[in-house]
Amino acid sequence: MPDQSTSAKLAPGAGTDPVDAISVRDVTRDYRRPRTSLRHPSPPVHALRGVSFAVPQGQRFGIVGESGCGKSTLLRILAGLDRPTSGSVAIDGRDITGLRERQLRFVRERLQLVFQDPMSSLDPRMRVGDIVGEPLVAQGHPNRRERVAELLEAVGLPTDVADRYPHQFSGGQRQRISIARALAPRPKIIVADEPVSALDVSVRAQVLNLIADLVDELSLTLVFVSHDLSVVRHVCDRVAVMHDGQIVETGPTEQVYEEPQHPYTRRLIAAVPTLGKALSGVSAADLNREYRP
Amino acid sequence: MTPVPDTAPASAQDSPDDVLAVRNLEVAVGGRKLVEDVDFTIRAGERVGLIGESGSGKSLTALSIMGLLPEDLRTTGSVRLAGVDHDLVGADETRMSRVRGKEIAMVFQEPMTALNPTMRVGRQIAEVLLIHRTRPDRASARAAAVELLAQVGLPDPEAAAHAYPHQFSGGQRQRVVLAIALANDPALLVCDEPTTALDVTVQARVLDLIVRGVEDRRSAMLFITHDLAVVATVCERVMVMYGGRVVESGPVREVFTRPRHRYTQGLIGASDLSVVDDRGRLITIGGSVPPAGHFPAGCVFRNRCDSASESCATRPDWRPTGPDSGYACFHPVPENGAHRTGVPMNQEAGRA
Amino acid sequence: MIVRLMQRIAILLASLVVSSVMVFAFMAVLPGDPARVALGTSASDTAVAQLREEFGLDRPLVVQYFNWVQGLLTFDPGNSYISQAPIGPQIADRLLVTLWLVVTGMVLACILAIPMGTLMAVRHRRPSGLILSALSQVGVAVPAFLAGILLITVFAVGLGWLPANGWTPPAEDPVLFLKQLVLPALSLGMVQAAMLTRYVRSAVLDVLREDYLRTARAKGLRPTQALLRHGLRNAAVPVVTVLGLHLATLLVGAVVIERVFVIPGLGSLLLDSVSNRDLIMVQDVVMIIAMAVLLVNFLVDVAYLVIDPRLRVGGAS
Amino acid sequence: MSALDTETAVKSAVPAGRRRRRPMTGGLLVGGLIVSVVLGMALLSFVWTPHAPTLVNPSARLETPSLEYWFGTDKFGRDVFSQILMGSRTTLFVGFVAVGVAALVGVPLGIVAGMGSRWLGELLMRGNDLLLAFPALLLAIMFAAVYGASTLVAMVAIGIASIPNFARLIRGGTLQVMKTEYVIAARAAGRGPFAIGLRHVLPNVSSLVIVQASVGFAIAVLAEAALSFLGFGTPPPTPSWGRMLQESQEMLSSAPRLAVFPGIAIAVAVLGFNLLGDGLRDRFDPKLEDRR
Repeated sequence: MPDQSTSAKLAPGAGTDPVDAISVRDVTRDYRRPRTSLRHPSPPVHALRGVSFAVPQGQRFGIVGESGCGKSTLLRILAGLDRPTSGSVAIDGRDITGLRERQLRFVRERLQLVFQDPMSSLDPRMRVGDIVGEPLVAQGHPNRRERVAELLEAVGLPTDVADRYPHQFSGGQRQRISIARALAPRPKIIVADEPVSALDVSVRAQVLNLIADLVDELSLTLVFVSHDLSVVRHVCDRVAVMHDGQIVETGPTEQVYEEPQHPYTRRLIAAVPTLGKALSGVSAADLNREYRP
Repeated sequence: MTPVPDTAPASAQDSPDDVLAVRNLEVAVGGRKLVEDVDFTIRAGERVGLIGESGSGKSLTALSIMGLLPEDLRTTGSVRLAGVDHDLVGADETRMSRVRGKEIAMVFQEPMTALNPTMRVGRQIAEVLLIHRTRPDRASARAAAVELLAQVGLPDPEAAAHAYPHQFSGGQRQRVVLAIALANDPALLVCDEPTTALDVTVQARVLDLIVRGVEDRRSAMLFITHDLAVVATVCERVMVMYGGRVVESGPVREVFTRPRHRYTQGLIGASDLSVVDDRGRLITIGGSVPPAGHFPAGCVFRNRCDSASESCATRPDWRPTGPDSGYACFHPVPENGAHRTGVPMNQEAGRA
Repeated sequence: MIVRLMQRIAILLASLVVSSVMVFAFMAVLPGDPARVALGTSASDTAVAQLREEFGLDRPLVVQYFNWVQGLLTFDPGNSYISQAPIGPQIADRLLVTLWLVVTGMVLACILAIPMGTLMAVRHRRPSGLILSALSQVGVAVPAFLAGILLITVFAVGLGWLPANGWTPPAEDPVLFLKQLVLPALSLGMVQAAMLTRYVRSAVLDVLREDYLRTARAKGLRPTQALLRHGLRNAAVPVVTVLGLHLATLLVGAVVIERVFVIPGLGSLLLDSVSNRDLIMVQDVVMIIAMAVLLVNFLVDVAYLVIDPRLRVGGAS
Repeated sequence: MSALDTETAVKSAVPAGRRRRRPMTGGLLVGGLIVSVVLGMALLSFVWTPHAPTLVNPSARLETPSLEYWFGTDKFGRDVFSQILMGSRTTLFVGFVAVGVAALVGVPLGIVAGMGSRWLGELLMRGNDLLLAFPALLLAIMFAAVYGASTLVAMVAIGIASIPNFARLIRGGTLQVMKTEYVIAARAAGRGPFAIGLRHVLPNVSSLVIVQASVGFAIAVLAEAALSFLGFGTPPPTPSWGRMLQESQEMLSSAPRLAVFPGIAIAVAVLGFNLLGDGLRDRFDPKLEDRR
């Protein structure tokens, strides 16, 4: 298996950086399935199988993979919303794996999430101001109103939207609200789960620009999960390709795209249709054929 | 629902090659127009893309051609299909049912729910052959179903025919839906975002199967998607829809390299993530897509368009630039200025 | 499939055990001594003590519970405190009467409700559908005993076509049996049909919105054909659930209907036992009804396995 | 575009600000009207009835409807209209308490079962299903056998028997809410389960609670009528629609109208609550629609 070669590269830290923002060491996560046979228990589903990587402070780290590759599970574990079956995860050098909910408070302050679905990520019964301010309430922040106004402005929304309800906004605007909420507790790490997949093409670029600007201005560390390779290529410095619960390849974005090493990565990149490829005569049959350099 | 008499000049249509002729198609709900003035022709074996964002009316167009719109939506205009002696708009269910599945077939977006969960896959395919009596009996229909499953590349088609939909993945289910659609060698295959719900590698496979399927049968295809790259890969000709209207159409290469409508130009710019300005920012279109039925009067794009002027408050006429191409814009992208926004194809192609 | 079936059986058994404990415990905590209650306040202490011993009421509760369960399992639940007559045969006779009522009512309800509900769903936007829908709303609002009273007023008192009450076993006089069955079964069935119609309507409406029904039409099936071939089996799942749940309502409805039509069924037995303070009988009848409901729920679960292939192959999808 | 997207397209054709408010349907209007009338009758009975409802008047037995006795009198000479007015009070009272008991227990139960671990949820729901084996009438008869018949016993029994309806529905709603990303966001923001239950789950299932309360009211009215009819509900002399029906039964051949008035009262009240419930269900967010 080619992941042996990559896992060596993946070994986190090596002590050179001060502290990695995120460090994941040999994480596995198994799920039990309901029994279907009387004699044997069902084999567990291995959602993650020995995943290791590290994200230094300030990096834009992309995770690419198709549905069922384990990226959602990984993300939940990073955010302290799920526990690995084995292995460890450290945020800013602090191990979060055996911690109780109360002890996870520093994660809740330092790491925030942005979600895919602009419809389901905002509570329809809450006003925008309360949504954006929710992390502040949870952390007992004073001066909530000013902070909310500041945040709305930062994501390019007029401050008077605080009194409105989510259904009054378009998908792109909702995603801005979602980003404002994530920034509320002044996190140092943003984990974005397919943040532009549900958006119209004409709006997608706006949101991508906004994310890039904020990451720059606030010197955030970004973990960007997507199935869309071109989006990750635009956003990220470094990328990890996930397949079947494992990271099959990782490296600087351009390098992975220009010279993919793992056969899966090659197939993935070959399968992505682009305007340029199409106009130079690449057909559907070509996309389906495995990439051969 | 009364079919509007065909007003377009007869010379512009009805050439023997035409498989589908859509004229003045309009879809409305409660007096609000969701699709307006859609006019196009598809010739035998031709693959035409219909591209648009949410609320553009692209799916409504497809469903109105199939006659499958919800009851509260009203369709007017004319949709003629070669070999069918009546207009599809306003045709009753009995007449439409003879056309659907035989002359026109459709592949839907959501493969997970498109198949009956309580019926074996083989029977669902055989059914479409038996309804239209293209196979004489159950046994031969069943054999044909297995053959179709083999054609869409399902391993062990015999076993697949005997399985239920939930035993398949999304991509496999979409192949079953495709098998159903292709079963009677339709003259026209309508695909409504057939790969949007699928993973990239699976998408490549399904797209390949769709193209091969229609090529083998010399079927024409209307392919609806929001993905410019997919349409460019699969289709020969493309129509760009926005706000319920076709704003530009033409051969794929022409439209994507030398767009004339400002919306097309913006869309190509915004979807190309390899082009950034000197500050590293992507090209964007301002504002957001209005909800269906709430686009501005006049030019539907004028509230987001940098070039908009007062004249845009009236509706721009269609300006033909060729037999199948044209645009509707008062301030088109100048023909020689297109290189700034068109796709830098050499660069991009080289990379892939 | 087998695992699912075993799970269901285990749940059924557990439910039976828990519910029997509940019924027993409830009856055991009641204020006062059942023997005293049965004999009346004027009875002598020795008579009470004798009765207590006879029925094992002096033994520990756990022993009493197991004796009771054993009685139920061996179909020999002992004798009534009051009449001293054996309980088993009484319950069996009465149960048969009630089953006639309930099953006839249910069959009537299904015959009426399934086509009506489907029609209502298909025509839900047209006047005919709306009228049917309004009618069913009214039907739901009429309690079964009121329907019974109305039927008696019209067909027995007014027109004199059918007897107002009474019960004759079918073996004795089949014609009279049927005549006497019509009105009570109709009052149960009609009300049930009204409720069921609404569930069938909503289940069919849900199915009509499903993508696969659109696929079926895209294949060239007319809307009615598509519904019949692809819709009904899928709509059956929620309807079967409701059928199961409503059997409990129907059993209880029968209690009231038996009172209206003076029918010697399980309901009458229960009501009589309550007024006679024959608590052991009450306990047994309640348990029989609860068992019947649990058993039906179990059968509903099994019916799912037959209807829905997704449940048969565990874990997949 | 799936059917759902088409629907969204159609829905989004409605102006954005009004998207949530749909026009009043006929059912909702009629239901609301009937419920208000029943409520009005009950309130009225506190201050005014044409006659003392329990007054036995041997000189005015079985009077036909007249200006004096709008609905006539029963075999004891009591005024039927006054009894119907008073009966609405009993009916509403029983409904309120029964639905209150059911909601107070069922809603938290449903939320806990939906938010807790799968194991806990399954266990609670199994216990819940067990309650289904004891319908309201059976419970009430059991209670009455032990404690004697009373309004309280009827209310509590109906309430307990209605718990499963609430719990099941609310659990379904809760499971849906818990799957949404805004709940995950709240967890990531450091919100505890209690805050999530209170701030996110409860508001989002509240429409379900209201709908079920309305439907539960109808069930309670029916059950109370049946119990009183059997003599296990409100004991005499407090007027009750169900008992009025029972008393009318022996007079069916001579005075069928005695059955007609309470019968209509019951049916109309139940119809009102059902229409209200269904109307509200259609009006509220269709995403959390009742999944029976």
